[in-house]
Amino acid sequence: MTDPGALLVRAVLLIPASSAALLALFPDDRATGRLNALAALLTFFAAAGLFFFRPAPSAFLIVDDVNVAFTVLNTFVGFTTSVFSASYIAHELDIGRLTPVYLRFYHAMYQTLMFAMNLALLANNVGLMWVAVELATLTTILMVGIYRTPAALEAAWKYFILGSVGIALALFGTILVYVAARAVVGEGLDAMAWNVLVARAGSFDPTLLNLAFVFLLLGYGTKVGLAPLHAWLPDAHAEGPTPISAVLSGLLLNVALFAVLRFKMVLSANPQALAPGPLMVTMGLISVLFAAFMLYRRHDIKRMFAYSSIEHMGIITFAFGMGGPLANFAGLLHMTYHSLTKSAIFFSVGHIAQVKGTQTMADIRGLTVTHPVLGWGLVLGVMTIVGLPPMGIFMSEFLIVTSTFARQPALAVALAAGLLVALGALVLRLNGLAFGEPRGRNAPAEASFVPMFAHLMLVLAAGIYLPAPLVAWFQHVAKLLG
Amino acid sequence: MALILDALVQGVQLLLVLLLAPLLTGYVRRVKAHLLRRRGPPLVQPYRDLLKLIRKEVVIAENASWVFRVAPYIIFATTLVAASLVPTFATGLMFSPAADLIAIVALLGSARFALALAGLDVGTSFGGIGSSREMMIASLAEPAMLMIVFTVSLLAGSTQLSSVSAFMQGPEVGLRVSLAMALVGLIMVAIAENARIPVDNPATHLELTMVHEAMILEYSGRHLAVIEAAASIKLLLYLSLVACIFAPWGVHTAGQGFAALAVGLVTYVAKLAAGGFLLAVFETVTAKMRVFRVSEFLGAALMLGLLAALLLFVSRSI
Amino acid sequence: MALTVLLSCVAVLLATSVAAVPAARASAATPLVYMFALLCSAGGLAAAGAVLVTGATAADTMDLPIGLPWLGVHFRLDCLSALFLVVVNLGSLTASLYGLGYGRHEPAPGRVLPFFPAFLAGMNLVVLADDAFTFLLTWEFMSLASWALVMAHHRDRDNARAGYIYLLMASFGTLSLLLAFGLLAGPGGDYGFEAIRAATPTPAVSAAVLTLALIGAGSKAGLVPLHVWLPLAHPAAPSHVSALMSGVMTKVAVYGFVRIAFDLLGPPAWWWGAAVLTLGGITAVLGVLYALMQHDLKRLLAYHTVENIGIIFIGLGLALAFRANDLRWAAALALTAALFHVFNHSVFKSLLFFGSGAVLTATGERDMEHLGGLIHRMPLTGFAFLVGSAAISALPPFNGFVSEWLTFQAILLSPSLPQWMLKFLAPAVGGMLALSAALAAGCFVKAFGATFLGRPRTSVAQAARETDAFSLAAMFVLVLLCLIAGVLPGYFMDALASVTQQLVGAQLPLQQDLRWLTIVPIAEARSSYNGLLLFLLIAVAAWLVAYVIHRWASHAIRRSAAWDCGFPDPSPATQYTSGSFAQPIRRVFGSVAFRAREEVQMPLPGEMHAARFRVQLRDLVWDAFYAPVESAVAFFADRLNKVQTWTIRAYLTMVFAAVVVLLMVLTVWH
Amino acid sequence: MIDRLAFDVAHLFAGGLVLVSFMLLYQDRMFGLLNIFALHALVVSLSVAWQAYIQQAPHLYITAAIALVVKAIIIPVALHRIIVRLGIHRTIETVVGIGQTMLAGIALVALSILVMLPITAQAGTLAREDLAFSLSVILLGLLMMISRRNAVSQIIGFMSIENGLILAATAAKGMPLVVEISVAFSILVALIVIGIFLFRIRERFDTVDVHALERFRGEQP
Repeated sequence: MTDPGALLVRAVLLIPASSAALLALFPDDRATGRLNALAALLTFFAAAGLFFFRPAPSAFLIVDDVNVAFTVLNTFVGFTTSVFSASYIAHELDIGRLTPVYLRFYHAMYQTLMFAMNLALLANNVGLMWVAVELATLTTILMVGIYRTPAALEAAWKYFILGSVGIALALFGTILVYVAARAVVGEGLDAMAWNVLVARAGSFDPTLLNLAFVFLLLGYGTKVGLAPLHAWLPDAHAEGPTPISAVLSGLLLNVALFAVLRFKMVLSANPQALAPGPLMVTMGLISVLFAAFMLYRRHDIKRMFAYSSIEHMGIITFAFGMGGPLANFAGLLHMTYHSLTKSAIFFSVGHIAQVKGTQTMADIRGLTVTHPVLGWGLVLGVMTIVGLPPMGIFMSEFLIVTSTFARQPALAVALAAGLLVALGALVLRLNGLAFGEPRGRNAPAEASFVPMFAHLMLVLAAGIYLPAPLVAWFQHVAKLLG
Repeated sequence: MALILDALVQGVQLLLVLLLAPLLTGYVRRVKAHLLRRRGPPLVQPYRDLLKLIRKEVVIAENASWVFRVAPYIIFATTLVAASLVPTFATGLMFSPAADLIAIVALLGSARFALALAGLDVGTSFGGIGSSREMMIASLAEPAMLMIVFTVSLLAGSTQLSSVSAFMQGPEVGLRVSLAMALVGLIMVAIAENARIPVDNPATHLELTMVHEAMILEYSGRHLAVIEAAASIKLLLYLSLVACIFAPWGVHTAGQGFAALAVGLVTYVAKLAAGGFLLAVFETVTAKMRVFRVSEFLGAALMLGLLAALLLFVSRSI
Repeated sequence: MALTVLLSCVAVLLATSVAAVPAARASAATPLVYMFALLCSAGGLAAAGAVLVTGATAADTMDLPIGLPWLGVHFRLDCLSALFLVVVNLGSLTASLYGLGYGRHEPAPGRVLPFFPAFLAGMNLVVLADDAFTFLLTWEFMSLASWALVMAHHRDRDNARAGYIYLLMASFGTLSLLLAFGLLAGPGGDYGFEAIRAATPTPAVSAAVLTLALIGAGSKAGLVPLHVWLPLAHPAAPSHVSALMSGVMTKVAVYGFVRIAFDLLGPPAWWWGAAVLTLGGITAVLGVLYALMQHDLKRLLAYHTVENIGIIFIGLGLALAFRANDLRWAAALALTAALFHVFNHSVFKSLLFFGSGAVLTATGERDMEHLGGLIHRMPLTGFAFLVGSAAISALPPFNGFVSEWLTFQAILLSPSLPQWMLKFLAPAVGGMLALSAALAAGCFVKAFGATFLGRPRTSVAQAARETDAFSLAAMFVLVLLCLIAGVLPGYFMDALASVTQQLVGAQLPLQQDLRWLTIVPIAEARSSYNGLLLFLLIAVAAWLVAYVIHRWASHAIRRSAAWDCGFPDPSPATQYTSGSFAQPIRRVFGSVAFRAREEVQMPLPGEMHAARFRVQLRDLVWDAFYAPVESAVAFFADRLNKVQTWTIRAYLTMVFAAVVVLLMVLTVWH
Repeated sequence: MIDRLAFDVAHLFAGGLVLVSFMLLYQDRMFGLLNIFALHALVVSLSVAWQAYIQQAPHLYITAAIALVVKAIIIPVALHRIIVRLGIHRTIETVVGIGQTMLAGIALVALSILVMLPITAQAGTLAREDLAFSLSVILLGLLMMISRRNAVSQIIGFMSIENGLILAATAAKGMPLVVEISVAFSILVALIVIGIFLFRIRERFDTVDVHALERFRGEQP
């Protein structure tokens, strides 16, 4: 056991798992928040180590260009969110929305979720990944319902039903992939290992692969929140604790999409299989347009940004559906930027909801006057999410639209229209939230804004300069994605 | 030598314009009076008026600003400069490269701008009426004028008046429908610009009719004199413009001798007489129209100009 | 070298804006920020001006390893960008100078100071960008910075709406430019301008690109019907920013169009010229008509920006048409006219906005119906505004006239075009140009008269005081420029020679060594103009007359009440207002252009209430293009919103349907 | 010879499962539904056991056992008691008539067979047939979920989907992790459904009719 990479991988998985158990038993309800952040920080360090030491792929775990960046991103956002959640949850405790027992439960679940997501990212085995995604779903279901208000329970119930059906479909797809692989690779774990699948997919039975991809797209697509499978997403974001909304939008959606991507690689490695592009493009475009119009009639601020997440997942799916080095690269970039930006937005939204005591946008006005830092943070976040420069999302959207327009003008125009409609809605609401005569109660915001601005600054920096190794990985992955 | 001659001609032209203008006004009034079976004032009456006004003291409203006091001189100067650039009895004037037809129109525009501002300066209702109507008229008269300029200069291949009149004397200009239209249009514009009947009546202070008079209502003494002089120069300018474009006969062109100059002078005065007479006749036989029908009148002029410009291509491709 | 200077100026500007974020509250922040901006734009002006005057043919380039990884950020400084950099930095210079004084009255400096330098930097960068990504990045950055400035006074509901529409239209424009560059770059995605120049697009592609560029750049420049945001946003910003947006940012948009249409896009087709020409003519006339209907001073100025953009595009359209027929010297003339007008408009429009800003600070009013008589209390501002008005009304001897005169000369060359459509179109557009010029004169008589002349209509106008020295300095710099560019146009035209050489491969004959500085664009016998001579003649004549009369006749003056034809009325309400001034013109044009309807309610005999007069104007452009979009979005939003309240079973049904449909697709596939 | 027999028996069980799914679809009384679901689970466990036998894969017996114990016994009983305790009325509210539902079900079966047909024999005929059957079981379960109005029948529909999955998983010869997956699934259903949700929901609403929950959907105008 001398390979440092293997150690790091174990660390990335075991730190959250063990700290989950620890936090479940930890008595002091104040320190748990900090402990939670600490655990997340350690996980992040371990994951960052993977940049430098890469273990050889085992039967169950793998670290390659595809997942290394996402793992680090995942642990990083996990850490910042835990910092945010520490102050957020403390406030929830003060106003008595949560009892200490539930708080303990919450932190345990948080770490479990981190464990599940890391596992899903690092899994080298389709079955294992499926189990991990399912576990992640379960934990989030529990957290969404944690306030136990009727609305929260209803949201969790909806999430549960739709999520489980999605899980079932994904499992069937996974089984089909195995059946396809078994005929070539032979029985056993190899027939479920990524590296093997991608390597040998050329000789799989195309029909099975197609069928499998349909189920996987729908199954994991439900988790991604693509319309028309999105229904659980807005309510889950709106009713759960804000840190969970941040993790949902910023990470869980990415993880699900990541699963879809893995399978897309397998498919695109097989010449006879149908090109998955058209399906993904269609679903992506539907999601973008649908979400864009849904944004206009929102009253609840968190639900609105949830819809914006649907829109962006649509954009990303669209990009990968278009394929080609440019679009794929852009899609990967967009995944990264979106998870950073959207979680930052949810951080600010969480603070806003706490200082204003409401999530109804009609009661929130003139934030830049009453809470300059918070207000301008929100402005910056929204400007980023609608794709205005110099923030990173502009770069990815630039690449997606231009590269599409050269090949499929009609699609690009439709996408651009969707982007514009969404921008219209978000900026319209932003005008009301951040500007104008202040309205509603304004308690001073005591929480720390470091995580929010850290994310935004990262996106800003990435919009101007991308580190070379990241580019190299993404370009390699883009090639694999075909 | 040539330079001196040019300077001389230019100077003569300047003085001529300055001196003839009031005479022309007086002449037109006189003819009109005769047509109405009145004796009418003597020809030199305008000069007398000017001198009398110049000697009088000026009465200015309390809240008149410097604009009000400067405007008359600006108006006079711009009009005079414009007039001195229109070939009267000789082309190829020294200063003619300074401004072509378009620039001359624009110069008159500057004069009007100053006049309209002066009308607004005191802040009386009448001044406002005058200015706003003047600008409305101008907003149609100027484009009409420019379309005519287009027609002529598209034909002559130049906006330089000397070249234009030279071309008009030349053989290749035949009888053209465009030119006829341009002429009619130019006359209509001239009528409007000089506040003559039927657009405006230079001899009344009735609110319904007055445009030009309303603007200068507050003026008195030397200011009024300068403005009146500018008005008469403007009239002269338009007549000589018509003459130099559409009746360029006998105009002295550069390089001809003094005899030609004399001929030019004589023919020029003759043209003025004829023009003035026609104007007087026209004014006596037509009635003043409502202010808001002026737009139709000038709209017609604009259409004529545009048609003339377009018909050029049809009649013969250039 | 020059490029290095420019970029370092930009860097300083950006640093300033970052530094201004925390420092904005401090009282010293305002002068410091504007001072830095002033110095940077001075540096930029010097550098760009040097390039332009020397007419350096070898473009100066620089690459930075940021932005798109495999592309990097490319900057390039050629004659075209140098020209526009001169415009940009001149505007920035005067605006910063003005800001030194005007900024002191800013209620919320925290919302202006950080964004002002960023805005300047953005405009500089757009002009310098040498690849599609950098261009669009900086382009949108510029929009974003100006949006923030528009939102500076956000408590006013109209401003918030203005900012919203502005950002929406800006993004719309950027998206269409995005698509244009997408077409130019091709699926390979080589976004460098070098590669784009090298490529030869098919006619269909280049037509599409031109249309998209026209939409994208036009929406920023304010071409009708994409202008709606402009008269809302420009007045909403602080006045020196309005000056920048109107005078300079629209020019950056023009630059974008010129760069694409003349430089990147290869040889044009003749109908491009026709299209641009028509758009320009319509824009010019509609812009000035809209302006005439306004009584908000700054909005009036904004609409005049629309008009002047139209004039500029007329010149560009002619240049395209001539170039398409390979009449290079004619194209050079038209292009010179357009670019010279770009410069001129930036000068006098900034001047006018500064004037309106001075009025705003002195009275707190933008509505001309509440002003009047200011020339007595603000004589210097009044004088500056008067010069600006004369210049924008294209009156000799000021600069506005020269560029319009050149445009007319270019139009007069249209017979040499082979296409009949252009033959007919050009004179018609000439008529429109003349109409807009005449209407502009009327409009500025109204604006100046209602604001500065007559008697004060309100107590605030009564109590106005002359503005501060910095603002006046900024204004008088521009006044001088208006005059100099008017009387010595030759030098300016020669400065444009290198640009026309670069874009259409020809240039006008050198002007500055002609006799008496006359300008002769084509030939002596054809047309010539000498602003200097005219100016001197007018001055001398006026002075002479005045002197003679005062010397030998009378110079006595008596002040007394106004005569007003015998029945003067002391109430200032009896003066002509801007609305009543415009009434005759509204009667003539309004019924067509705005469906103008006037309602008069006269009290019957014995009724005590006052008579009422109401005018209804409808913005047909909005009704035709924007209202439908608005309602369509609302329609879809409402319809789709029902999905939010479905039952879980319904959602499951959707999932089920998706599964079944996809499976069917699969079966069909085989 | 043994292969032939093995094939037929497996085929028999799979087909039987589809048949029972139809019975579930047909059933409109609560307790009947529970009993038939128990039968459904029984058939699954038998088929899994048979697969374990013919594949000589002993670990599959665990799966079979789980299916038998949890789904054929515990859950039906639990649900039975819940129904009694909550007084949920005994007839099931259907959205569309039973008849149409059955027709739709037949169409679904046809569709799933159509989809599976083009699979090459390379993947193994047994797998193909079983996949076709399990796909139809899954689709039928989905159909049941959307054509019933109350939570219990929706859960049962979901569990029948799960049975179909287990059928597929075991049919895929030598698939690893089948046991783990089935365990995970049983946990999913058992723990979440009965444990937390019904408990909480009773605490909140006194009924598990989905309608009651839908009062609280967000963004009500």
